[in-house]
Amino acid sequence: MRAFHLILALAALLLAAPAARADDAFAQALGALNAESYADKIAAAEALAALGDGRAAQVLDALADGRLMVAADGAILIDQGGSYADPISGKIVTAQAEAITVNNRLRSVARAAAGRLALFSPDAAARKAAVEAIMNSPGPEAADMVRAALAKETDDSVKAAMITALASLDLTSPDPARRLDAVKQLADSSDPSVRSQIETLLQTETDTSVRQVAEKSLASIQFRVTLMGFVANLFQGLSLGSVLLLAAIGLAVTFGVMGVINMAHGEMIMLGAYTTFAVQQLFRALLPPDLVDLYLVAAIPAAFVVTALVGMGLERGVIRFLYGRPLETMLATWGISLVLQQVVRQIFGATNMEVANPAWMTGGWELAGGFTLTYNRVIIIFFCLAVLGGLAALLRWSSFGLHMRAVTQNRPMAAAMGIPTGRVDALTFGLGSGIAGIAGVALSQIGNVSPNLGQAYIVDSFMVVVFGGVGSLWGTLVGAVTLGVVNKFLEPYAGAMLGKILVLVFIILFIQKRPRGLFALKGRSVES
Amino acid sequence: MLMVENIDLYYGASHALRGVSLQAAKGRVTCVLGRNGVGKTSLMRAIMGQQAVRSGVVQWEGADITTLPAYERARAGIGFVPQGREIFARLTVRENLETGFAPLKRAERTIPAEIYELFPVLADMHSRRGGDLSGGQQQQLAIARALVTRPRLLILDEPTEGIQPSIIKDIGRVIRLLAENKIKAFGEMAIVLVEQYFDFAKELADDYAVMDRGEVILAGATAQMVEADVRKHLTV
Amino acid sequence: MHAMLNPAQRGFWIGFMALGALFLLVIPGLNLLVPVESALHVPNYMVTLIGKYLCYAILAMAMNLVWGYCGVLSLGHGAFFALGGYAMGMYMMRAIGTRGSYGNAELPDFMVFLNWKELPWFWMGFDNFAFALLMVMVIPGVLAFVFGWLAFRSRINGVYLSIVTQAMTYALMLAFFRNEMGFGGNNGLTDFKDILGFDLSQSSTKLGLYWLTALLLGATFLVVRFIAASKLGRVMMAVRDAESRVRFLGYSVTGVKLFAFTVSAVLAGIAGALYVPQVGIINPSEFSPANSIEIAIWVAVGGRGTLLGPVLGAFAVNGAKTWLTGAAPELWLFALGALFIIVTLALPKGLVGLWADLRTRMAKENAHD
Amino acid sequence: AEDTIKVGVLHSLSGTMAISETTLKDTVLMMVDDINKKGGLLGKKVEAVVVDPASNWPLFAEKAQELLEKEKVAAVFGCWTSVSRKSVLPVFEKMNGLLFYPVQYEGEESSRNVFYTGAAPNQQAIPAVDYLMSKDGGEVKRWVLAGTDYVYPRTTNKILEAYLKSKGVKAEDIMINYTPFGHSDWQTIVADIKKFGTAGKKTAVVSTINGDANVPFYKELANLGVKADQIPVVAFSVGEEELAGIDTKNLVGHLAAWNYFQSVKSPENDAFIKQWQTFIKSPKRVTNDPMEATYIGFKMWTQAVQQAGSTNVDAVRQAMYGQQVKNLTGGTAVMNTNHHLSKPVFIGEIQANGQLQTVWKTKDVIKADAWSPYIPESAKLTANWTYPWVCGNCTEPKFK
Amino acid sequence: MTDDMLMDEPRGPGMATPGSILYVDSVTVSFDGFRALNELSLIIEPGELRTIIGPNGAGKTTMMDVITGKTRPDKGDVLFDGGVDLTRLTEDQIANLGIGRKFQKPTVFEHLSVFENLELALKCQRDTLSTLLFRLNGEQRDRIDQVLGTIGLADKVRMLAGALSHGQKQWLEIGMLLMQDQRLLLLDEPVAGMTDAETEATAALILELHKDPHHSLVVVEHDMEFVRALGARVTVLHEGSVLAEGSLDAVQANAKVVEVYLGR
Ligand SMILES: Nc1ncnc2c1ncn2[C@@H]1O[C@H](COP(=O)(O)OP(=O)(O)OP(=O)(O)O)[C@@H](O)[C@H]1O
Ligand SMILES: Nc1ncnc2c1ncn2[C@@H]1O[C@H](COP(=O)(O)OP(=O)(O)OP(=O)(O)O)[C@@H](O)[C@H]1O
Ligand SMILES: NC(N)=O
Ligand SMILES: [Mg+2]
Ligand SMILES: [Mg+2]
Repeated sequence: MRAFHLILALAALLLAAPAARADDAFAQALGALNAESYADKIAAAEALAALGDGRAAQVLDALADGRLMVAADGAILIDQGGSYADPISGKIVTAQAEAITVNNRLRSVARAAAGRLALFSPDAAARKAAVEAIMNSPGPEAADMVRAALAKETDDSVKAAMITALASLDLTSPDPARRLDAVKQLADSSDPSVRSQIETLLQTETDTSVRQVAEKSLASIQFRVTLMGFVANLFQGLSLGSVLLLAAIGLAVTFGVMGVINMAHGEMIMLGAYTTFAVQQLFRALLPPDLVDLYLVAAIPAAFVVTALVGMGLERGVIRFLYGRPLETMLATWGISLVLQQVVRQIFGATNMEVANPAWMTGGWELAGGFTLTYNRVIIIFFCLAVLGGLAALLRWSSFGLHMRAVTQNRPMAAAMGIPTGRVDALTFGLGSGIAGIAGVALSQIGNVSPNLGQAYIVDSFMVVVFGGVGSLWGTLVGAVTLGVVNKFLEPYAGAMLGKILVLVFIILFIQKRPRGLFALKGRSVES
Repeated sequence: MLMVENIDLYYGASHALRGVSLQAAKGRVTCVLGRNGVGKTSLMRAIMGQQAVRSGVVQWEGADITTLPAYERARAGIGFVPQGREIFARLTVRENLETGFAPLKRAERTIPAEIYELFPVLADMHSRRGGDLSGGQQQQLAIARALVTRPRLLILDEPTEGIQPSIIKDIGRVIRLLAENKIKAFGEMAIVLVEQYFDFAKELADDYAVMDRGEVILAGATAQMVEADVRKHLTV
Repeated sequence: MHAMLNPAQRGFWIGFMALGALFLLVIPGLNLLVPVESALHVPNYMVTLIGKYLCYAILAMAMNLVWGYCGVLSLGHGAFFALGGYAMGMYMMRAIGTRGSYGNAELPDFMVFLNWKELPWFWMGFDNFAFALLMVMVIPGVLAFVFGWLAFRSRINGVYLSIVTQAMTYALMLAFFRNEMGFGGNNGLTDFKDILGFDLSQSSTKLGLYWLTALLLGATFLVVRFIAASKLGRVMMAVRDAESRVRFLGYSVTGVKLFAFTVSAVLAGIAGALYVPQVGIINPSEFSPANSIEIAIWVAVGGRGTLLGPVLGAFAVNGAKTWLTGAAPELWLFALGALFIIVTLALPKGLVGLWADLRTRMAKENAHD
Repeated sequence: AEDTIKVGVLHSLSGTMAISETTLKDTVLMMVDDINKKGGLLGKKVEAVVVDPASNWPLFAEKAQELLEKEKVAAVFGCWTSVSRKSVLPVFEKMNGLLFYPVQYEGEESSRNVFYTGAAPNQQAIPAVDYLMSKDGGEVKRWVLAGTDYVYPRTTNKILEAYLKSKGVKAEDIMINYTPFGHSDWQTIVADIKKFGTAGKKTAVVSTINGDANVPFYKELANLGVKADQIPVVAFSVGEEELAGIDTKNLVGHLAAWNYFQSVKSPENDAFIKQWQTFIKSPKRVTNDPMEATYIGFKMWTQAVQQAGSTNVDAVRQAMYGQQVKNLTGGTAVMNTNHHLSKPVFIGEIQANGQLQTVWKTKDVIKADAWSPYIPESAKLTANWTYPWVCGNCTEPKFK
Repeated sequence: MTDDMLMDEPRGPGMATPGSILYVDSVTVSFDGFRALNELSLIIEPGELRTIIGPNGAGKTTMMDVITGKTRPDKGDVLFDGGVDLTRLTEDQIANLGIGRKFQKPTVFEHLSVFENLELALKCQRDTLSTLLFRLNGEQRDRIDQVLGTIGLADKVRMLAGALSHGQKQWLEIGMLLMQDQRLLLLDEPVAGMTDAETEATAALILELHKDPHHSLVVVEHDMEFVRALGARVTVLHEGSVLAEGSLDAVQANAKVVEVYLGR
């Protein structure tokens, strides 16, 4: 019945009720939002929504987002990112204001209420979101509301969402016919929440025809959900693989090409991540807020340059004296890694640094089956392929690439051919380090930025390069992706811990079969 | 003109070259002879800059190159065929040859067709890895690779080792032609050749030097060489 | 017998005896007999500390046997150490009996509060000291043998071997982390009370353990020396140089490596078993790859492929760590990192190399006089 | 020298735990600085002896022994992880030292040589679950217990499981998940949590995920769109310091339970925050619960020393019992004879600025249970050390 | 099939003399499609000295790789001493059967001394335990001294093999072969990099070995004077199979051999 009133009120609104009266009621309901207890705030939010005032939607949104403020004089204002708007007049005002505190319950009530109001919004996306909001906390009148909205709906995708929503609400209807309809409607869904609703229904359903259809629908939903689960696993595997790959590419140069067992590789990644942080802070300090997100783009060359320079310094200062003594290099680079960690601790402190995802890397596409394709992971997959492709091209086709390989295979002979070995060594190590730095930029987007960052990746990186076959970029790629996918397919069954153990056992056994990695070079050339 | 004057070279405490001097003029083949372990390779490495000398001077085209790093010497026109081939094992044959572009100007970066005429097998095996080649094929590749740099001084340390007789004959002919500046792709050249095979050396050499125990014992023009004296130093 | 010793060998035995006397007699003596106020007194914590270093020294010698002589860089040697430690820890855990928090005679505390009802089969027998002692050697030995047999037979070598051993220790670390495994998860085994009835909190017990460790270090030294000086030692070095060439001479490279690896693992297990009662805890972090890398670093710092080097390296690196973490807690990583860099750049043969260099230099100067 | 009183600071300054522990080292230094400015203790200066156990458990034991035996410190402030505490425990018991342990932990321990100033499970976990089951908390019916695989989460979850079942939650409505330390790829688990939350019952996550793993966990939550009003996550190991390393814009509303929040207004807290930011020379540095626990522990120790008139461990221990220190959040913390504190409990929601805002708090302080009543074996035990009882883990006090 | 016509002696699977020391039948080895050995067949009789020549890349070294177990053939049989199938054995097992090899590129243990290199090659029990307990006896020491004299490195016994010159390493490797005292000796270009005098000495050494019927020898060389000095039967390999076989004179007269190998 309340819903019916609500619809009436909405209709009244559409008929343009006298403005002054509406203002009064609105202001009163608004003021009540600044109550002491959450219970009172919730009541106030519901009352505000019940007014059917078009202005209520943005107030409730602001409330849910924590942007609803109360000024020193008690006026309720909406924070619009720096400036305040008076929700009653819509005017911009200047004031000292404090946010109205919200808790999760109030937040979801406000969001659902805003959703109900937005059901009739002119914006189709907003209507669709509204359906979702209502479904997240369906009140008793939800079905009536959605039905009313459906009658007016013109957009097909919103319509579909509403029909699904209605159907799932109808599942609990006392009328078997409605339930039957609902169950039929939902057969095409691939939403796991629908699946569990039908499962719940089946536990209590007594009507045999409904049961039958429900079971069939369940099977078809189950199939699609499983399929999407498989796709999701695959994507997650690729994504994990791309992270492993990114962490390992730089090592594929310093270790794979140069043969330097570079224990400081992880620290190069870390330096890249810290450079990202520094660039972000610089952007935050110097640029207007809407440009800050570009920091990530600027961080890529910055991180490359910083880590490449550090790498070149290390090569000239330490590593070059150790060519042909790989194990000593390991020892020295281990020392370097300790020093670099401590340097960063001294400069930035031991705690995690906050690196924010730019807006365009936050969130994801909600696909069917409860599977979300997150932007940051998709971007990282493409980014890592681009880096790998670039590196492969450089190695294969540039004369620098040729010199790099010649120098590392036979340094004295390369010199006798006129190749400046010192410079090439420094540049190669710089390149590998620089790529590690770029990886740091990407990894800062999904993990933490702390002095220990590098340690988290070093074991995995070596594992990937060796598993793929030292010296083979292609092997590094396939190795990383294989390990990522294997891991992600094991994890649902074995759990994260056992999954990881199994992957390691897999590597150990695999190497028995191919003692020089996945893409091992064969023939005499390997021995010499 | 290459002038090595009075160089001393040590491996740690062992004295491998003792006051060695050697000259090699353009247009001539200078042959270094000597038994195993007398220091021939050490001398070549000293000229190339792969091994530092303790004292003495190495001069090339009038400039003192004693302390120049090896790659600068390569850029100054010295080409090197080392003993033991020293092929870049995991580069393809083509890439091995292309490492010879390093000292060249961009416009000159081509592989002279004459190289493939001399060593046809290299053309067949262009994309095979250098390390996969047979010993003799690698030796051919090593010579070819040095020629790609268009050297003005060519150092050959036992270049015929492991090569089949027919190609040895060809190599001999080519060395002659190179010294006489008769191959179009290459300019005037001084050639230093280390060789164990006496007949081959005698046939090719304009000048010769015989080493024993880190010293040059005999040297001069081949025309004036007393074969018996030389042979005496080549037997145990 | 003595008449046959050449001067170099005599030098060795004199040094060996002198070191033995230092560790077995002088240090305990200074601890027990010299009054606490005296400057010469060796305090208890120092004895514990040196005892710990002695365990590390055994471990380093074990590592040196495979890496230094045989060229097999195992980055998983910490695993054998840890397994030996766990075996000993399990004995001491069982020896707690009803003295645990929950007073359960059968089950260790961590099993009680995770609701385990009975002792898992692999804990059986560990209440018997002799059995535990056997396991201290057998478990690492068998693991090394099986793992090594698989790896060496497949001709996994170089970095591939290193990484696979690292994967092994890493996998073991994760496995021991799992509480379901029944080894106390992250906390590992701790709260030990006594060993063979000797109260672990007594200084005399600590001194006894210290003494035993010193003795076993001496024994390890002799074992490694015997192997290194044998023809097998030379074959091992040949394997290090040119593995495939050795095969053409008719030696089984797999057999040689397997021998070194297994012996080394057993020695590492013994070191671990001596270590645990002295530090009072064993947990999965002993399996961490970083720990294993550190073992290699002790060896490299001391001098790879030398007899004394690993011992020196273990003492030097751990001594530096002890000192610096107290003296410069915020800067010590700089110092330690710099130490590693400097040793590799300036002392390619490790600390032992430095000593040898000094000796030859002195010999030369004497010759000039 | 004789005119100083030494205290040991045993927190990792390098290695994996440095992220958390460095702050506590600085807190102790600040407290020492403070007391020296006020004239010292018993007329002597207090001197902090800082060592770095480097996140390495055997090194913890070594350093503890060094502090007690070589430096002869009067008390030690230190440790974070339970395993580090376990590793130093025999040393403190043998040498009769005093350790102040400032971190929330799993309980099931009461050593007469340790004072535990962080929360026991009943001061953090149980209230948090109670809150989520309440109307305000969203009447949660379905639970994910996600933790790092080590003893604190295991024990906490075990207690919670027993507790939830006692409240009528069915086994199928509890999902338990453990991950390794430093776990970084949360895609599968967060997706599973989302799926678990689609059953039509209100679902919440109780996170005992520790340390480094939290940043990627929360990033994944944000990116997969797990919103606090749908599936709230309540964490016991995530405080202001951890949040400072995470972009919290998309995490608003997720929860944490502690005994202290920086955002709680009180004169003591204002002063403390100011003192901290001045000491650390950064107006942006946050404060957190283990810092308060360190603060309370240090204050109590100084009070006990003053009361005892000596730093003698036995005397100080006796004086510690019943010792009171004003909480930074109001009210008073009391040291009980089970070596644990009575403290208030707060539940807060994460804000966009990285602070935690109280949404619920206990009316009174809660007394810590060293031995949990929800574990059958443990429920029988008591912890009580008042002279002349000698009892830490016995079923009843042993009068002598 | 190979050019059977050029063969001056019939051969084939049926003709395997049970007593042959080495029996190579239709062995094919290919690398990425390139056939390094193509249906190669070859028989060495006990006590025989055989020289093998052929163009660079003909497959001579590959053949030795197959015999010594370094390379597994794609197909074909390699039988030793009348019956042992070598294609199933590892390098060390083959060496222990009595097959020794000198590599084309001298390979010695660079970080061991000349003496130790020879000691390792010494004929004795090779299993791990015996090696651990091995003690050099006087006789064996004498043998080492004798070989040291033969290879002219007596003054370099204590030197690390890595510090030897190229030719000295060749000699050391020959010395190691002598120490092993195997039944079948495979020598890949033993005189490369030697002076004429040394080449003569090596030829004499090989002939000396050949005198002992216990030894069978296969020698690969490009030095025709050396081949002539050996005076043995010559097999010419070309593109992975036998092109011709016979006395040196016969082979040198073969037009095809002249074309692909000797040159004009
Ligand atoms: N790296 C080295 N370390 C120490 N000594 C060396 C080294 N290389 C060569 N020698 C020594 O220097 C001497 C000269 O060696 P070199 O290689 O120059 O001789 P060679 O005349 O080229 O001999 P071959 O004809 O055998 O090639 C030899 O006695 C050798 O032992
Ligand atoms: N791994 C490989 N990949 C590709 N080709 C190979 C490989 N190994 C050998 N070959 C080729 O097989 C052929 C036979 O080589 P082999 O070394 O047996 O020749 P050879 O007769 O010993 O020659 P030489 O007289 O030059 O030593 C050569 O053409 C070589 O390039
Ligand atoms: N005690 C803890 N949080 O490890
Ligand atoms: Mg030479
Ligand atoms: Mg060959």
